[in-house]
Amino acid sequence: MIGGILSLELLSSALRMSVPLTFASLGGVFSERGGVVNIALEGIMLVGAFGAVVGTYFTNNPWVGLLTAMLFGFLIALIHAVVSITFRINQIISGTALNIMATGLTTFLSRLIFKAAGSSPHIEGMVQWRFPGTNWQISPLIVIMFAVIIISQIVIFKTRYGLRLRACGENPYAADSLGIDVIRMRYSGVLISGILGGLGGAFLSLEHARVFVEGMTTGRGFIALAGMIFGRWTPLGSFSACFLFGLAEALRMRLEGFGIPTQFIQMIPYIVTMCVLIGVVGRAVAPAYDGIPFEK
Amino acid sequence: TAKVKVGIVYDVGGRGDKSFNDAAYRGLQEAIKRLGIEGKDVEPGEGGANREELLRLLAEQGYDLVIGVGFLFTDALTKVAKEFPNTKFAIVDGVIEGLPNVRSLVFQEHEGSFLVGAIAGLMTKTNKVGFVGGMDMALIHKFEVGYRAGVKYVNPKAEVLVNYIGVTGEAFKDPVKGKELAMSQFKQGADIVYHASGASGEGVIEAAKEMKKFAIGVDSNQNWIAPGYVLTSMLKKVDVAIYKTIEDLVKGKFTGGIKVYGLKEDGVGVAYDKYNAKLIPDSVRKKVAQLRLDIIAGKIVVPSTK
Amino acid sequence: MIRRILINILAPFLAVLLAFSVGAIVMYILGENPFYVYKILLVNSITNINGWGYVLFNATPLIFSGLAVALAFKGGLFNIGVEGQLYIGAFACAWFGITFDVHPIIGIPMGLLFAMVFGGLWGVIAGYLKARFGAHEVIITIMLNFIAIALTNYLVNNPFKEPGQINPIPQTKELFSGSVIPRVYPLFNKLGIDLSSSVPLNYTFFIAIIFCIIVWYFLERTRWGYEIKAVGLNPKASRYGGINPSHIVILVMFLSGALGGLAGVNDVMGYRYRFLDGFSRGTGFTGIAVALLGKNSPIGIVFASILFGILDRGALAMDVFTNTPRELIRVIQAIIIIFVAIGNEFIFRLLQRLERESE
Amino acid sequence: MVEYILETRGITKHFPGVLANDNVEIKIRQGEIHSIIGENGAGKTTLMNIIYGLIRPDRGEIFYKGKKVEISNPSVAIRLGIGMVHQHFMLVPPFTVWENIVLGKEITRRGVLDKASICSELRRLMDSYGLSVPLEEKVEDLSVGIRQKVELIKLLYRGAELLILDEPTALLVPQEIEELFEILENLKKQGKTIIFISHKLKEVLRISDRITVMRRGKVVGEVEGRTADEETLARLMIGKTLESPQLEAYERGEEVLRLEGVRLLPRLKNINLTLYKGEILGLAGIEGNGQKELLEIITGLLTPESGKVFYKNREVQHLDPRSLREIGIGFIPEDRQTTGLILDFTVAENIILGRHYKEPYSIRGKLNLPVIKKTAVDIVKEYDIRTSTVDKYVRFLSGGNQQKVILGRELYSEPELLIASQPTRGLDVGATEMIHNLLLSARKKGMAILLYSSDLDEIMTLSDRIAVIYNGEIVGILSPKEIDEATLGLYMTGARKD
Ligand SMILES: Nc1ncnc2c1ncn2[C@@H]1O[C@H](COP(=O)(O)OP(=O)(O)OP(=O)(O)O)[C@@H](O)[C@H]1O
Ligand SMILES: Nc1ncnc2c1ncn2[C@@H]1O[C@H](COP(=O)(O)OP(=O)(O)OP(=O)(O)O)[C@@H](O)[C@H]1O
Ligand SMILES: [Mg+2]
Ligand SMILES: [Mg+2]
Repeated sequence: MIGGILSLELLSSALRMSVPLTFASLGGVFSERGGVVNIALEGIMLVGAFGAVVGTYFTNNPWVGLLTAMLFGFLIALIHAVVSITFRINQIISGTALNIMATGLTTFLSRLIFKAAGSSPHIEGMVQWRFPGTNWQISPLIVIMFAVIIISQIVIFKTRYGLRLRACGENPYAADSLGIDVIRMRYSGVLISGILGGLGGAFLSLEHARVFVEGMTTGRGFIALAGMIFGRWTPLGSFSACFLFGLAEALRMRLEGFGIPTQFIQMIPYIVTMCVLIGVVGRAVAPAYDGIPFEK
Repeated sequence: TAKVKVGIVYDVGGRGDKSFNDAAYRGLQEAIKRLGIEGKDVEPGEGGANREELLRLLAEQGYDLVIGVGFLFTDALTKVAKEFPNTKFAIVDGVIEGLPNVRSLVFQEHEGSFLVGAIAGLMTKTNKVGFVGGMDMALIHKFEVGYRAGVKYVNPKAEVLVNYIGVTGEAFKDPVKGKELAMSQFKQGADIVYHASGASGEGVIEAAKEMKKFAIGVDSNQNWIAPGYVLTSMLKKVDVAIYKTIEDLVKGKFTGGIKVYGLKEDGVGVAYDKYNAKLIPDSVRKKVAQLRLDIIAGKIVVPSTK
Repeated sequence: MIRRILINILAPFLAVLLAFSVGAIVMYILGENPFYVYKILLVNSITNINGWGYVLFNATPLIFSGLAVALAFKGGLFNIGVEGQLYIGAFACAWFGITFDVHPIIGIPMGLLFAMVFGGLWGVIAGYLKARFGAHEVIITIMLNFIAIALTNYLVNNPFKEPGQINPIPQTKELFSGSVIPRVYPLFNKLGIDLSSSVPLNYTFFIAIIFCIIVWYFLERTRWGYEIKAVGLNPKASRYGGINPSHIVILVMFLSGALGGLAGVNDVMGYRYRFLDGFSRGTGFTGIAVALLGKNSPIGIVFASILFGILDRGALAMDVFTNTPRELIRVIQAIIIIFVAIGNEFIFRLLQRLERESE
Repeated sequence: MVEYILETRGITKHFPGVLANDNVEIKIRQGEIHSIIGENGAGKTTLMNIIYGLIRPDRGEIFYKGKKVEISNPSVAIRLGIGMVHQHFMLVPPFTVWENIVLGKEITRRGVLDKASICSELRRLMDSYGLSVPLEEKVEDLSVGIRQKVELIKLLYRGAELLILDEPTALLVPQEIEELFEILENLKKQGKTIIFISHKLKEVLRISDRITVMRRGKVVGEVEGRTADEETLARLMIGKTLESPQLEAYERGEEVLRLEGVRLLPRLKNINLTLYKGEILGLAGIEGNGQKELLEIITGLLTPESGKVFYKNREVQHLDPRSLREIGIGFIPEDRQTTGLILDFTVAENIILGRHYKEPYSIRGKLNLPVIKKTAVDIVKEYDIRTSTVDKYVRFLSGGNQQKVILGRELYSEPELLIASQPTRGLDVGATEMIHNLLLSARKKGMAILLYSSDLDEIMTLSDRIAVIYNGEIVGILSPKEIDEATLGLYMTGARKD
C-alpha cells in the first residue's frame, strides 16, 4: 500500500497540483522584486481561469484561450498597478478590492456569455505533447512552466532588466538617482505578474478541469504567495515550495481511507509547510522596499 | 386576480451549476410558463451569510411562496416562516417540522445512489469503483452509503474507493481537486467513479474523459457533458418537486409537512438517454429495474447513514 | 486639533461620495439607472430603522476583525489569519455555552473570555514561531486558517455534533440560555424606536463598540500600547529603549488573535446560539480592508465596518428590487473600496498639506 | 564664458512651509574643487538635487558649459556629465559592488549582464584613478569608507565631468578622509570638477579652491580657499564666531565602569578599560575594529562570550538595556534616525522612551500624559530644542534638533554613566557646539562619559583620556595634551602600541 502511495503517479499528481501555484508564485516574484505586494493574485488567477475558457470556447483553440487568460490577468494587474503605483494606494487594499472585483466580474461575464453563472460548458484542452519515442505525455503548459521558471531565474538574476527590477524593490531611490524609471519598472513587474497569474489560472480551467467554475481558485492565490515567501522571492525557490505543497496535497489525497479523520489528513499540506518553514528555511527577508509606495 | 408570486433563493454555487440549483431554476421556469405565475430567483452573498435577510425581504414584499434551495436554509427558513405565518415556504433538502406553512422537500438520495451503485457494481471490470464527495458531511454521506450498498449488493467482491474534496463549502466548487481525486482513484484501478460534489464534479467527469473511464453524474442529468464517458446520472428531481409545490399552491392544495421524494414517488432515479444508450447493456438495465421495484416494495432497505 | 478632526471626518466622507459617483458612472454605462439603484440601496439600509439594524448587525463581526488586523499592523505584523482565529474563538465560546448552564452574569463574560483566550492562543502560535524562529507571520497565519477550519470541522462533526440534528450542516447543540447575548429590539421598542423583532442586531454590537474604546485606550494610553507602537514603527530603536521586540510580537499576536476570536461571537452567542460549521467565510479577510480603510484607528474601523455593512445590505436589496445582476453589485463594491481608498488618501494628503502650509 | 562649467541663476524652491532655495546663484569653474557650506537646512542638498535633476525648481535656470539646460531627471544629468554622491548613500545593500556600479548603465550581451566585460572595464577604471574596491562583495558587508568609493566609481563609470559630493566625509575616519582627498586631488588633476559639501571647516579649507556659503536658502558669500579662515567662514555661516570648548581641570573620581577581558569573536579579542566619575573617555578607532560591538556590549544589546563588565563594582554583562538604564546608564546611539529615535513618534513620546514604563510616566500601566507632556516641555526648553510643540513628529525636526531630543532624553534622568556614540555626526557647527557644551556641563556635574567619535578633532578637544581600539584590543590610553592627531592615527592604524 505504501509502495502504491510513493509512486511515480504521486509525483506527477504533485506536479500537476503545483503548476497553477508555481505560475502565480513566479508572478508574485516579479511583482514583489519590483517592490509591489500583489495580493490580487487570487483574483488574477480567477480571471485567468475564466479567460482561458472564454477564449477556447469561442475559437475552439486552447492556445487562443491561453492568450486570453494572459490578457485578462494583465488587465487586472494593470488596475492594480495604476491604483497602487500611480495613485500610491495601499497595495493590500487594492489587492483585496480586486479579489472581490474578480469574483463578481467573472460570474457576471460568465452569465452574459454562457447564460449560466455557476459554471461554463466543458471545453477542449490542449493536445498533450508526447515525449519522442515513448508513451509519456505531458501538458504543453507544464513544459512552458519549466521554461518560465528557468527564464525567470535568469531574467531576475542575470539580466539588465532583472537587476533594475530588483533595485526598484530594494532601494527605489537609488534606482531613481541613476536615471532608472522606477514607476515603469514597477509597472512591468506587476504586469508580468498579471500575465503569469493568468497562466496559472489558465492551467486550472484549461488543463485541470476543462471548465470554469465560479470561484474555482479557492485560495490558491494565497498559497502561491506563501510559496513565494517560502521560496525567498526566487523563481527556483518558489517552484520548490509550490512543488512541496503539491506533493503534500497529492499525498493527502492518497492517505484517505486509513481510518484517520479526513480533517486531519486535509491539514497535512499546511502543517508540512509550517514545519519546513520553521525547521529549514528560517528567516526570509523581503525586498527592503516591498510594499512601500515610491514617491519622488 | 393578481398573479401568484414565487421567490426562490439559491444555495451557494448559484445558478449554472448544471446540477442542483439549475434543476430548481428549471422547475420555476416551467411553472412560469405553464402556470402563469410571477417568479424571482435570488442568491445569497458570498458564503451565503445573509440567507435569512433575503428570505425575509421576499416575504415582506408579499411573495406567496418562498423557496429555499438547499439544506443551508434550514435555520433561517424556520425563523422567517414563524414570522410570516401567512406566507408559504418550502425548503429543498431540509426538514422543518411543526410549521403548517412550510413544506419540506426531501429526497431519498441513497435510493437513487443504490441504483447507480448497482450499475457500477455490475459493469466494473476491475472490481474497483470510486466515489468523490464534495464536503465531508452527513448529507453527502447519504450518497456514499447508498452507492456503496448498491455496489456490494450486486458485487460483494468489489472495492469502493472514497474521497472527499474538503471540509468547507468551497469543496463544491473546486473542479481541480475533483479531477485530481478522480484521477487518483482511476490510477488505483477504479474504472467507474460516482461523484456527489456539485460543481467540483465537473472535474470528475473531465478525469473520466481524459483517462477514458466512466463517471457517474449527480442531481441533474449530466450524461451530455462528456458523451460516452458519463455512464449515467443519479437524478434528483428538484425541478419536479418545485413545480409540484407551486402547482399545489396555485390550485389551493398547498400543505405543510414533509414530502418525501424517493424511488416510489419518482423523485430520484437513473438517467437513461441517447448519450448512454450504448453504454449500458440491457441485462444491466433489467437487473436495475428489478432492484428498483424491490426497493419500492420494501424488499431491500437501503441504508442512509454511515 | 479641530482641523485634524475635520480632516479625519471630511476625507472619508468626500471619498465615499466620489466612490459612489464612479459607481454611478459604471452603472450608467451598463444601462442601469443609478439613481434608482442608489435609492433602493439607501432606502433598505440607512433610511429606515430595520435597515440600520441589519447594517449594524453586518458590521459587528467586521469591527472585531478590523480591530484585530489593525492592532497587529500597529505592532508591525500582518495578521492575515483572523479568519482562523475567528473560528477557534467561535468554537471556544460555543463550547462554553453548551457545557455550562450558568447565569448570564457569568455566562456572557465567560463566553467572551473563552473566545478571546482561544482566539488569542491560536494567534500566538504565529507570534511565537515568528519570535523564536523568524517564521514569516503571513505564511503561518495563512496555514493556520486552513488548519483552524479543518479542526473546527472535525470537532463539530464528531465529538460536538448535535445529536439527531435535522440541519444537515454539522452544528453543535444550542447554547444554554446563560451564554446567549440578547437582541436589542426590546430595549429599542421601550425607547420608542420601532425596531422589528426579526432584526438580529444584538448587544454584541455594543460590546464591539466598547472594545473599540478599550483598544483605543490600550494603544494610546497604556505603556503596553506605547511599546507595541514603538516596535511596530522601529524595532531597533525600541530595543535600545529597553523594549524586547520578541515579547511584543508574542503579545501582539495574542491580543490580535483575541480580537479575532471575538469576531466569532456575534454569530455564535448573538445570532445562531450554536456553532455552525463554516459559518464565516471571509469576515477575517474583509477585516483587512476594513482596517486599512479605517486607517487602523478604532473609530475609523467603526465607520469602515458600517460602510461594508451598508454595502452588504444594499446588495441584497438591489438583488431583490432591481435587475442589476448580483455579480455586478460585487464589482461595484470593489470599485467603491478602491475609490474610497484613493479618495481618502488624496483628500487626506491635500488637507494635511494645507495644514502644514498654514502653520 | 566657458570658464564656468556650471552656473545657476535665480534657483528658487519652496517646500511646504520652507523656502529651501531662494534665488540661488552659484558659479563653478572648470577643474576646481568648489566647496559649499552652510548650516543644517541651509538648502545645500536641495540645490544639488536640483542640479542633478532629482528635484524640479520652482524657478531658475541652469547653464552647463555655457549652454542653458533643462535637467528634468537624473538621466539628463548623467548624459551631460554630472554625477552625484548623495548625503545618504544611494546604494542597494544586497547587491554586489559591481552590480551597484553598473546599475542603470549595464554592459550586456543580448540582454544578459556580461559580467566578464563589466569587471574588466571596472578594473581598468579603478586602475586609471587609483581607486580600488572589492567588486564581488555585497555592499551591505562593506564599511562606509568603501561604500563611499563605490559611489565615486559609480560616477566615474558614467563618465562624469562634474562630481557633486554631498557631505562625503561625514561618516569617514581620518585615514579614510585623507585617502578620499588624495583621490579628489588626483581627479582634479585629470580635469574633473568637484563640488564638495561639508560641515567640517578644516577640511573645507584644506581642499577647496573656492567656497560658497549658504544660509537660510540664500548664498551669503563666496571666498577663495587660500585666503579664508575658520573664523570668517563661521561668521558667514551662522552670524557669530565660535568659541572652542574649554575643558576644565579634571579630578579623577571613583571608578564607574570597568571592563575585564571582554571578548566576542570575531571582532573583540580582549578589552580592558576603566572609566571614572567626572571624566570623558574618548574612544578612537577605525570602523570595523570592534568599537561598535564594544558599545553594544556596554549598552546590553550584545552579551560577551567571556570577560566581565562592572558598573560600580556590580557585574552587568548579562543585563539588558532596560536593566542597565535602571541602574543609571544612558545611551546615545550612533544612528539617530534608525536606532536613536522613533521618527513617527512625537517629541514627547520619544522623550520618555526607555523610561516610559515606570513612574512617573506610567502608573500601573497607564501613561501619565500630563507628566509626560510637562517633562517634554521642560526638556525642550532646557535643551533648546526647536519645535513648535512637543506633539510634533520627530521626523519633521531638523537633524540637529533630533539629536538634541536624544540628548535631552538621556541627560534629563541624570545617569551616572553616559555612552555617547557619534553624537554630532552630520551636524553643522552651531549644533555641534551646542552638543559639546551639553556634554561638558554633564561632565562637570560628575557624569562619566564614554565618547566614541570618528571626528578626531572632537575626541581631542573633549576627552580627558583617549582609549584607542585596534583589532579588538585597546592598544593605548593616551592623554590628548601630550599627543597630536598624527600620533593618534598611528595608534589607530596599529602602527604603534603601548
Ligand atoms: N521633510 C519635511 N517635511 C516637513 N517639514 C520639514 C521636513 N523637514 C524639515 N521640516 C521642517 O522644517 C524646519 C526647518 O528644518 P531645518 O532642517 O532647516 O532646521 P534647522 O533650523 O537647520 O535646524 P538645525 O540647524 O538645528 O538642524 C523644521 O522645523 C522642520 O519642522
Ligand atoms: N522633500 C522635502 N519636503 C519638505 N521639506 C524639505 C524636503 N527636502 C528638504 N526640505 C527642507 O528644505 C530645507 C533645506 O534642506 P536641505 O536638505 O537642502 O538642507 P541642507 O543644507 O542640505 O542641510 P544639512 O546640512 O542638514 O544636510 C530644510 O528646511 C528641509 O527641512
Ligand atoms: Mg537639517
Ligand atoms: Mg544636506
